[in-house]
Amino acid sequence: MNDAPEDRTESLFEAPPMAEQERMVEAVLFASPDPVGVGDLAARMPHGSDPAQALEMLRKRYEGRGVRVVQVGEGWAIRTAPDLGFLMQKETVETRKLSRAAIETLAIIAYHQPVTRAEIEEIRGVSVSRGTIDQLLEMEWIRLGRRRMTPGRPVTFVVTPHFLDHFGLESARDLPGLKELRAAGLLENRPPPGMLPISEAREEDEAETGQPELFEGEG
Amino acid sequence: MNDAPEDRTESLFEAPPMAEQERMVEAVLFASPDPVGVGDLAARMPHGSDPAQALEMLRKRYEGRGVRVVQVGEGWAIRTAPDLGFLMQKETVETRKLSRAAIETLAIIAYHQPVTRAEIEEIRGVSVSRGTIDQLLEMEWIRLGRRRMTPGRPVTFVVTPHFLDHFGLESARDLPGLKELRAAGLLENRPPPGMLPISEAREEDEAETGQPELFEGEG
Amino acid sequence: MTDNLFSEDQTTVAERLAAEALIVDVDGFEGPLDVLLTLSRTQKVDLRKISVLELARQYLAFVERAKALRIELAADYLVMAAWLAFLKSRLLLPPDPDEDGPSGEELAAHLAFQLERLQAMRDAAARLMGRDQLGRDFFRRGKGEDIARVRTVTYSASLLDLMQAYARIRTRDEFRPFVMDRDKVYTMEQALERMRGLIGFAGSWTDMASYLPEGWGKDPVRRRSATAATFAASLQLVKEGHLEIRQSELFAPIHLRKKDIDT
Repeated sequence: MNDAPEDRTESLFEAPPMAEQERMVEAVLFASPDPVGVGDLAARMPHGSDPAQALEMLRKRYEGRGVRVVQVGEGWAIRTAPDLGFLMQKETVETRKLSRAAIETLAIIAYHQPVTRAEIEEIRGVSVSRGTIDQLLEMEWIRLGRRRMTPGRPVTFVVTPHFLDHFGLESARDLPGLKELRAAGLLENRPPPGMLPISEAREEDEAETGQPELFEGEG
Repeated sequence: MNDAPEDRTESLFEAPPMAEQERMVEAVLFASPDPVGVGDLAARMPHGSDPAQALEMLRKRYEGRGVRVVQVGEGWAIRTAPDLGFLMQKETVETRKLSRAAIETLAIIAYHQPVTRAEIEEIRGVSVSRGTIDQLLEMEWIRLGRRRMTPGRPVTFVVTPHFLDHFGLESARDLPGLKELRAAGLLENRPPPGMLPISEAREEDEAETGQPELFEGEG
Repeated sequence: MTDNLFSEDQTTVAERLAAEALIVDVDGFEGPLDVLLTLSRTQKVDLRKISVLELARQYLAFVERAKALRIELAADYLVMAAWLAFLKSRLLLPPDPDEDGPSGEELAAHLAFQLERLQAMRDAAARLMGRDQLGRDFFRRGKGEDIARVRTVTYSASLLDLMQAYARIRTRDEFRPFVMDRDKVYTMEQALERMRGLIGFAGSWTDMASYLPEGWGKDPVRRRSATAATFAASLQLVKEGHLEIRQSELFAPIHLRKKDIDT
C-alpha cells in the first residue's frame, strides 16, 4: 500500500509532509460514521501518502482524549471514549431485544467461527431457530462464511466488522477470554465417543439435510 | 464509567478538572448530530462545570488540525478544516451503457441524417422523448442540422465529428449498409426491403408501418 | 454430597423446592443440556470435577417428577433420560469385556466436556454483552459528513451496438411486444366493487354463481376468471364481516349470505 519514503522522491508528485497526512486522516475519520479502511484512505489522499503511519500518529495523539482512534477489523474509526458514555443521549439499544438464545448463539459464532448451525446446536444442546439466525443476520452482526467441505456442504457463520465495531473489538482475536478458552480446549469440536444423543441428531442433520435449502443462493 | 479524578470524591458538587471537562465537550460535540449550545453542554456535564471555558480550550487545541471546533448559529460543532474539503469528495467515473432508446435514435440519425424528430419517430415506431435527444446533444454526438423546407420548418439532426471520432468512422457514409448488416447476420428476419441506399428503404417504412396511434402524448 | 447420592429424602427443603421450580419452569429451559447444567450447579463443584453419575440420577428424578406431575416433556428430554439411564448402568456395572464402544467413563467425560463448554459459552456471552457497546457506552460520529460523490457519467456504445440497434429497427415489423390480453380477465377489485353493491340484498343463501357479472358466464376463460375473482372478493367480504359463506361438500356450489351485524 505504501511505498518507502525514498522511492517517493523520485516521483513527480511528492507526498505531503507527514503532519499534513495526519490532518487528512483526521478529517476523513472524523467525517465518517463508519470505519474507513487504509486502502480507502490511500485512495483519497495524494499519491505517495502513507495512511498507515499517519493513522498510528493520530491514534497516539488521541490517547486519553474524549474521542479515540480505534481499529475495527480492517478499518479505522473515531469513537467517543467509553467512560464518557454517561454524557450522551442513549439510543434505545437493540441488544435489549436480543433473546438469551440469540446472545448465546452470537457468542458461539464469535468464539467458534466459522461454525455451522449443527455445531451451534451441539454446543447449546438444542436446536437453533431460524428466527434467531435471521435476527443476527439482519443486525449484520453475523454473515455467511464458506460452506464446510463435509457431507451436505453446510454453510458456516462468521461475525462481521459491524459486530466488531459494536463491541469495540479490533478483531475477533480480541474477544475476551479467547485464549483461555482455547487453552482449556473448550473451543474444540471434540467428537463424542460413540453415540451421544445430541451429536447423533447433528450428524443426521448434516447428512440428511444440513438445511442447505434454507440458505440457498446465499453462500 | 470511571470516576478516576480524586477531586470528585471530595465533594459531590465539585466540578471535574478542566482537562476532563474538555474531554467531555469533545465527546459530546463529536457524537451529537447537531451543533450543541453552551447551555446544553452545561446541562449534560457534571454540576459546576464551565463548558464555555472547556470549549475555548478545545477550540484552541484543534487549531490547525484536520478538523476544527466552529460555532454554528447558537451552537458548537466539529467540522472538517476547509482546506481538506477535497478529501470529502470521491470522484467516480461511471461508464454506463447508452439506453436502448438513445442508441436506436442515434443509429437512425446516423443512417438517415439529416433527419427530423418526426421521421425518427416514424422509423422507430415509437415516440422519442425529449430527454433522449437532449442526452445525445449533451454528449455532442448529434447536433442540429438545417431546418427542413417543409411545412413547420422542422429542425433536423445530424451526427457530429465527435460521434465519428468515438465510433472510429471517417464519415457517416462509412457506416455499414443494410447489405453488410445482413451479411454480418444482423439483419436476418426480413426479406430485402428493396434497395440500398437506405433512404429508399426508409420511405417504404414510412408507408408501411407508421403505427401513428403510438405516437400520442409526445412533446 | 455423596450422602444424598442414594437417599433422596436427605435433600434439603430448598433443594426440593428448586427441583419443583425446575419442573414447573420446564418451558424456560433450552433443552436437556440446559437442565443438566442447571442441575449440576447443585453439586457446587468445578464442572470438571462434576459427578456425572449424580447428575444422571438428578436428571432421571427430574423426569420422573415431571411425569408424576403430568408435565409433558419434549421428546429430546426423554431421549436424554434414556441415554443417561444407559450411562448410569454403564458407570455402575463392571465393564463387559465383550462389548464394543466407548466406556462409561469416556461417555461421562464427554458429557462433562459438553456441560463445561456450554457454561464457558454462557460466560463468554455474558462477558461479551458486558463490554462497552457502540451506541450505549461509546458513540460514533453523530452526523457523518457525506462524502460528496462527484460522479461523472460517461456513456458508452460501440459501433456494433449502433449497428445492432439499427438492424433491430429495420426488422421490427414481425415483432410485436408481448402484451397480456386483459379483456378476458376480471379482477378482484372489479368483483369486489360489484359485490359491495349487491350484498345488501343477499338476505338468504344464494349461489355465488349468480353474482357473476353479465356476459362473463359463457366463454369458459371469462367465466373462470370471473369466478375466481368473485370468490376472492367473497372471501374478502367474509373477512370484513359483511358476508357469510358456505359449501356443503367438495365441489358443491358455494353459497353466500349477508351477515347480520347483530349476530
